Amino acid sequence: MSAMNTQGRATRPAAANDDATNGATETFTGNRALHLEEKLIFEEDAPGRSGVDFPEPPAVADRMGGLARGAPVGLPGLSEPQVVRHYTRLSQKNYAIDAGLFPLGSCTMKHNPRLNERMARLPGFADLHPMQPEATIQGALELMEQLSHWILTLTGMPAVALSPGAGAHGELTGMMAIRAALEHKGEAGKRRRVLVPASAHGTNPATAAALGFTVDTIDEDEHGRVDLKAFEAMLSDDVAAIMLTNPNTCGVFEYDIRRIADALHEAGGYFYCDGANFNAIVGRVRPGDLGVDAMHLNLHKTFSTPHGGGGPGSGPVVYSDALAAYAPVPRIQKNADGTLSLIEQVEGEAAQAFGRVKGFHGQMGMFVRALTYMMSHGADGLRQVAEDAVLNANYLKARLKGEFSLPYGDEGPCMHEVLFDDSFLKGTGVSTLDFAKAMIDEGFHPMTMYFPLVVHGAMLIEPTETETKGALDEFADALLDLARAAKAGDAERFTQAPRYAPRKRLDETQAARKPVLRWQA
Amino acid sequence: MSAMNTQGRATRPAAANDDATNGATETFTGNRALHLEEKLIFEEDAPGRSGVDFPEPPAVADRMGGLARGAPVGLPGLSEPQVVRHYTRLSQKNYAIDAGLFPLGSCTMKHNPRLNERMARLPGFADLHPMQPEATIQGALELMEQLSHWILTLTGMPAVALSPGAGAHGELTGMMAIRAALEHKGEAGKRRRVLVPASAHGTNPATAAALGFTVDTIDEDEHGRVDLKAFEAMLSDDVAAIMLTNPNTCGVFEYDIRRIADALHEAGGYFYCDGANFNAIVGRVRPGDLGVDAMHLNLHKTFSTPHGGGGPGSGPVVYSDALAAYAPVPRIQKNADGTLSLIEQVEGEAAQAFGRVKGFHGQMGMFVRALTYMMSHGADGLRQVAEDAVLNANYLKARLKGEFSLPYGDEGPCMHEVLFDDSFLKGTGVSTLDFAKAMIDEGFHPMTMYFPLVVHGAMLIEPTETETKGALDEFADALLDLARAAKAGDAERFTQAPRYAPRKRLDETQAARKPVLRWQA
Amino acid sequence: MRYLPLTPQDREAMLATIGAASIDELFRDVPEQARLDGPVDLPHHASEMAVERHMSRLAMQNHAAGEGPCFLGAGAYRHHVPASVDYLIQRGEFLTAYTPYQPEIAQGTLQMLFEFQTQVALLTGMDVANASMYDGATACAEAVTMAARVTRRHKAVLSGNLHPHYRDVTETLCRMTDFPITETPPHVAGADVEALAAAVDESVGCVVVQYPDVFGHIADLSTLAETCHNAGALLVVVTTEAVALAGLTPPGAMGADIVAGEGQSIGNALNFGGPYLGLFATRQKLVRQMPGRVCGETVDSDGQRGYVLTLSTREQHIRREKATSNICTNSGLCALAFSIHMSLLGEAGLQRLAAWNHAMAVQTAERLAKVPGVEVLNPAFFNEFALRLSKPAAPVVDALAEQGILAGVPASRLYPGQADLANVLLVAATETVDPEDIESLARALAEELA
Amino acid sequence: MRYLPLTPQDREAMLATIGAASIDELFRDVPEQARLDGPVDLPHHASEMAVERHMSRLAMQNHAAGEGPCFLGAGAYRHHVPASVDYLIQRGEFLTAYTPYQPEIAQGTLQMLFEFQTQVALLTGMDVANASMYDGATACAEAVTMAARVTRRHKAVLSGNLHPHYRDVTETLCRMTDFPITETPPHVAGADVEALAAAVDESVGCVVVQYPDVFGHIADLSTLAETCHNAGALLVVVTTEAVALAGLTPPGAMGADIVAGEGQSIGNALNFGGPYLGLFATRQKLVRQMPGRVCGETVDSDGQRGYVLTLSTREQHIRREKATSNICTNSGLCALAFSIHMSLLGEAGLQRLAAWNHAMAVQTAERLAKVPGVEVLNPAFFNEFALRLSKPAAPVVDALAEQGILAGVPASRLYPGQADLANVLLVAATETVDPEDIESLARALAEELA
Ligand SMILES: Cc1ncc(COP(=O)(O)O)c(C=O)c1O
Ligand SMILES: Cc1ncc(COP(=O)(O)O)c(C=O)c1O
Repeated sequence: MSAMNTQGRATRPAAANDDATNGATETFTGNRALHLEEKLIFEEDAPGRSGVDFPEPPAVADRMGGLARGAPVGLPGLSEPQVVRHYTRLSQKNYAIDAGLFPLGSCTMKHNPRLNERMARLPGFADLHPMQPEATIQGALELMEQLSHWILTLTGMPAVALSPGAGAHGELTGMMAIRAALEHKGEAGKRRRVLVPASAHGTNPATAAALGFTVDTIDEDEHGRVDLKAFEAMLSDDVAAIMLTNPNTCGVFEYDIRRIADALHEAGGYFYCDGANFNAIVGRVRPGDLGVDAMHLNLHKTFSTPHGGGGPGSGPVVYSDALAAYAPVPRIQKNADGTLSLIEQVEGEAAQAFGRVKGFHGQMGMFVRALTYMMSHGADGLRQVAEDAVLNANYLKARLKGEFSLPYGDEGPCMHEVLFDDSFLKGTGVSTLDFAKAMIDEGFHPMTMYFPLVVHGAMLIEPTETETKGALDEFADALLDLARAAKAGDAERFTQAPRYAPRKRLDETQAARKPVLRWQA
Repeated sequence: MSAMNTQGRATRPAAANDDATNGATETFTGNRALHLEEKLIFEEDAPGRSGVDFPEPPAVADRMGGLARGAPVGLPGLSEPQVVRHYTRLSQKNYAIDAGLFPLGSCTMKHNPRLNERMARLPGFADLHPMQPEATIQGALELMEQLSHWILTLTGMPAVALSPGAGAHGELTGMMAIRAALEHKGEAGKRRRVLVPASAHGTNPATAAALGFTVDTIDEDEHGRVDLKAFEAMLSDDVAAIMLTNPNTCGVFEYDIRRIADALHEAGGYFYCDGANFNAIVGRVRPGDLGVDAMHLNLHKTFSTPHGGGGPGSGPVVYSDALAAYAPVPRIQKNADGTLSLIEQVEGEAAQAFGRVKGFHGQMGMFVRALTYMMSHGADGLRQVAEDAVLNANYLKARLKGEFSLPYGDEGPCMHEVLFDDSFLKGTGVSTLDFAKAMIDEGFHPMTMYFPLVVHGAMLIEPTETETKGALDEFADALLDLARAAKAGDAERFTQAPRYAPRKRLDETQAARKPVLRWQA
Repeated sequence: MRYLPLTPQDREAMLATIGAASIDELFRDVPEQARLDGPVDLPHHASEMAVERHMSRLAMQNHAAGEGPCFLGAGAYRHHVPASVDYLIQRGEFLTAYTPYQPEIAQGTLQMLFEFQTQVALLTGMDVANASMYDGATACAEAVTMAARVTRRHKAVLSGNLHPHYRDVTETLCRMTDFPITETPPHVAGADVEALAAAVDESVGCVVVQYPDVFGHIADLSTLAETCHNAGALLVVVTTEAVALAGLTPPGAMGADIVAGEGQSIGNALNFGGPYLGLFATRQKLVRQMPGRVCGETVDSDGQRGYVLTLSTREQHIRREKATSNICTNSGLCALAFSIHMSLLGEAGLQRLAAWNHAMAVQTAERLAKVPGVEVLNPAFFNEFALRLSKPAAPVVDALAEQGILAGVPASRLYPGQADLANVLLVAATETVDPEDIESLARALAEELA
Repeated sequence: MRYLPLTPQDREAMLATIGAASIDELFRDVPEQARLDGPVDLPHHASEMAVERHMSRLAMQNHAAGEGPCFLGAGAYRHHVPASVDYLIQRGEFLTAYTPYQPEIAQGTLQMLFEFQTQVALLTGMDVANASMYDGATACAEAVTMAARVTRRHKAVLSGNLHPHYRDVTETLCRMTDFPITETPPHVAGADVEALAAAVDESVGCVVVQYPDVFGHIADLSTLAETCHNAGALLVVVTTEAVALAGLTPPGAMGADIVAGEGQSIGNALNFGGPYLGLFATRQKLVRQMPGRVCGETVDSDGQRGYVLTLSTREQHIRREKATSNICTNSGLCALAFSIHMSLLGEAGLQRLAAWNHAMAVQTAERLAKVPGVEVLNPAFFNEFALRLSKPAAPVVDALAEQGILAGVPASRLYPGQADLANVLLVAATETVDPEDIESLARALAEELA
């Protein structure tokens, strides 16, 4: 036992030395060269130590009215060098786009340009308080105006609300507008059903439910698309909306989309489009031409703002004329003198119906990054983005389909992602999960697993347009090798995977059964 | 063979798949989860591709007089995502202070604060041209003035030249001043010998030789210090200078330093002090009180400017009154009106003797970082730096000396670093090199090996003040375990090391025998 | 185009492998009338230098808060963030990772979240916290719907001193779900604890109170908590300034059931209002009703400690329409910045940060109280307080902005049309304020009010 | 103190383990009269915020080159550096590593150096390059001493059109080592190739010529090279603007034996003159006389390709007084920045960068030639040229600086006291210059010269 472990907490397993790869060789420290173990920050405490210096604060008479904190917060004391090392080591346990292929279907893990980061850190953006007087924020408002213009032009829609915090929040904001419109028409009580394909992302039904709608599932046809017949049969005057993803999460374009929209509108419903996959069509297809009433964009997918290990994102929503009045505040207004104003309160009926969905004015930091990205690509480059994203996915499909199984056959092209199921693994003793973990050993982030729910053991692969042909070939070669190995009966390569990662397979069941959600002294 | 390898170059060894740790398990790609193989950038070429966009340049009539480049340069074409990934992956193959203990003796691998980096990037410093008019650079000159003041106060010396590019360059600059002074006295022809202890860093004799001096080696005594008797015996009127490191590279303070200085001055020589180890005494001892005539500081050691994988550094030289006139240009002058001027030409005799050692005005970027560091610590903090550096080294000495061998016994304290030799490994079949490589597996950067040359199989350990007691304990525990393992006969743990690094032991002999110093298509 | 690695030759070769004659063929499922045959009407691609120029020009049209004295608060606070925070969050392994769905190669993000959750729980005085929400306002709205799930009562009572943006966001969501809301009127003279207590009855699912409130008032919430609990309601405490919780008795110690807060002020820049960091903490026993992601401890197959996302049966990707919330992407990187800043501060640093904030606010209040035409309204406060001026606050603020002084947030910006608040100015002072700033503000204010 | 992790308790415990009563005891070898008993007379430690304020104030007293039109060159060039360069070089694994002495855990730095050496060799048209020197000026001085080692002749002939800083640095070193130097006079009307050729005889070890030279002149060096080689001398070609070598016939193609240059202008900021990047390239057969570190390819014990520092028997740490140079620390991180920028540019980008530079310089020259009182002196140039003004250049430059225009470098700054150069102004134009900048300069110059 190393000294490092002598102060081990109850949470630290006793067998810290069993760490070595393949169990073959151990090290004393549990480290393996550049793979460095790291304790919890709370286990590095020395009271009184701090990584931030302050002079003695000026003495003042306490005006906290007896509410000054009595007990310590309980934070550990560390110096700056320790903190930098702690987070450096933690970061080294992560996979990232910067390091390699991250083909997580539906998540669009494309290259995040560093120019975006630099621009977002200009003091004129980063050091701007949201409640500064209007005269001091004209550049910020102008940026929001320009971003709106790019979004509206790309989507072919008449109105946009920038404020939602991410995609799911955009869904909420879009569906709120639909609800507000129904209220305005006096139909809110009647139209309680929202139709959602079975392949939809979980946020779609969750959003509809959060607004009190009933969720009705539409089945998909034998091509992974909405079954038009089934859909039409579900329409009636209690339908508020459909929430349809396009391209959908099976990676194909809903070619009946216009007919769906028409039938829905005919029936008095609204068309919410989940725009998470807009990256497949940006610059080539405008949702405004497809009959969409509301759609969110994930700036952190299509427009390259970083995912950051789980956010922050940004989910602007575009609206059709039918819904534009129900967009939330704030909005931007161009004044007669050329200056811009931030409208934080809307007058009239629409304002009654709908207010604010987020504090302040939205994810400004993400707006700067997204506009930087848009301008860098331009109209021509964004079109190329869609084309290359689709080309890369179809290329992988072509390379892999010999060994992998396409749940809906190979009739037409996919869009930006390709969906396989696990039937090619039948009888091998290897599951989709096992297969994913073996990919980790090969140096790849696994694809999206078990989503969408409509196929068994789904593997959804989205390479994005920022991967080279060489990288795709290496990936395809490795995946074909794995598929052959599984079929050849080398199940151990999968069930024992990952072997080389910072941790072997983690026990999710134990985590959920008796949740330990925080460190305890 | 993976597809990645099919375009392998002659330089790529055939056995790319023999990569797996312990030979136990292989992956198809040669990657091992987060350990990702990376080709040479030249092997990723696609003609025409670029990671930098330019619009079409304006058409002009070529004025290059027939010298326009005829042939391509030969660079590979990559997109930005590839370049970011390439360097990210390369970086992941490096050990660094940010990640762990880096106890490279004499190199002072201390924490590099990020505040330094931020300050150096302020546009008022980073985007300043060295030949701008004086009125536009007053802040920069003021910063150099302030840095000079800190340096002079900390060293107790009357003059400083900021311009040298690193420590060795500072040595050159200091020794040039000595030569210039000798010339001025008419003694340059006579005084050709420079005395250098055997333990000195290689730059010391190399510097003296570069200036045409003869290098005479002074032996060390049984404590790792200059043998005073031997030294005195070497003094005569042909001695130009001594170059003495203090604290020296055996990690001890030259307690006879005043007597050495006096005897030397008596004999008409100058005292050059190698200040690479100033971090051990900063704030507690002023070289000006020790009889020093010239000394360089390594801002990249004592004052935390980053080593950057081999530079850039910065090596200001301080001078005694005897040498101050021989400092190189540029210098800074305070004008009557309070403004500052850059003096790039010095009048008179001294100017004749000595000019410029570097283009422009020195390593401004490092000056900003070093002053940021100095001000952050202040007089009190810098003193604490020296104390903690010495304390940490002595603590390691105390923890390790039971199993390791101290070449000069255990009579007194060491300073900021502790020196062991390899006698504790005698008969184990384990060399200092093997031992170092086994440390790599344990997650540490090895200490300095085989330097200084005065002890056999030297191991010079410098923890620096920015390590915690916990980190030192973990390090000591691991080293004790290794020492015991070596003595217990587990030679394989050493001779096969490193096992877990991105590469197994590299063949330096082959590299030197038939040098391949660049990629060839 | 610098971000696109495929060459024309690559594209050709790939189409050949696919067996498609052209790219257009791959888009054949798009209805013909919706296929654009050329680029849309927007500028074409631009070099990095050109984009940088454009953005810099826009940025320069703003007055950055750090260019002069800044006393703005009202839910967003200007604190000093150590340089290492921004360096570390930009490491590609954090910045360009996704939600940690593959825990074996996401231990960095996961351990960080586990530490973050612990820090939030400690700061708020609660048992557990989630891995973040979008911002304080949305966290507040989620707290109200969570309280409804827990108590099975839909009615919420909102304090009139709750930040109006938080109130609006919560009301919007509640209105959409037909949850009734009761609101007390804004009370600028002090915390409105009594009014809230008076509104509690057996139909109420939760009471939402801000601490410190939007006017900077602070009050002991223990009695209110008791009242709530006696009536079977939950107490939701909202905080818009996380640093305040370092200096004040935490909500958890006063009986809060849910704390929803804004974490921007630790580790995060002002960013004109976003991205920010929703904090969400609650009691252990309510954890399965909590919205959002949560990281938990477990072991790997070698028995080594490790971390995973857990309790995901609450979440949309598993539970779909039965999820506790529709949230997916949250504020991961802002949480990282918060967590690093907290780690740097540590107990000692955080206490001093709090002490500095209070001290500067007290000095500001004392100095401004001496300005004719200024009345400080707060009996007690932490780093923010309300003034009543002798004139409407908004024009005064505009006038001072022209002199480069950001004097505060006029209450009229938050409560438009509310005549009794027209002269009220909200002033915040953090550790970034120095004596000269205070003096400049006091002088300029005196002149403007004269 | 934020950077110091030891606590008082740690220190006590450690002293106890050591067996020392106090810290002072550990300093007992210091002569008593040299022991300071308290801190020196300097300010005490300061918070990050305080230091940042101090530094920002100093920075603000400078006029950053990017704040207005900038036409400065003369050895330092303002180019646009892509954002990813600075991001990548700040990764701790690069920034906070040492010289790669342990190659198994330094493959990142080593592979980068191998690639850098290749890039430099390609750009200069030479066989091999080293891993960098301090800067162009010191690289030039090292080239001269290397030539002396190779030819065993100590005499060097320096071009009068060699950047005076380079000349001074070289002369200083040569004077100190008693190497004789011959110098041709500065020749502002064109390259001084003939004068140099005339100075070559059998006593000469090397000729040093700059290309483009300090006045921006370019000339074919092939004949000069032949003259040198016929006399047994080496031709050392110096370049202060690496971008120029992308647009021009490289020195290696014209017979250069050593190329010593400044690499700042690719990947590195102006930084008020440092740190910069000394480039050093030579012929394969001279490699063992080359100064500085070199990285070479090898294999590991599994046969995998890898990289190590090699040929270290040339270096001080092995050869001590017999080393080819005393250099140790070089410009590693600047080399990384250079290498990343080169990788981003690639062949196509670099060609375009060069084309832009030449185009903007031509446009600038054409426009300025129309200004009364301005004469363009260069028959040929790349991105920098010399003007003769109707007035002394230095006061003109000062006057324009007051209007925010950095017009160029007056030759008098480099050749003080040289009357015939007093009216000469060196003007550089890179891709960062735009038509408005040119117009501003032309107008202001016209006014000033009127
Ligand atoms: C199809 C789809 N819809 C919605 C979302 C939710 O977006 P966000 O995570 O930005 O809230 C996602 C995210 O994964 C998605 O893939
Ligand atoms: C004792 C000593 N002197 C001189 C030097 C040379 O300094 P630099 O590498 O800065 O040139 C070093 C560097 O390792 C050293 O340790």
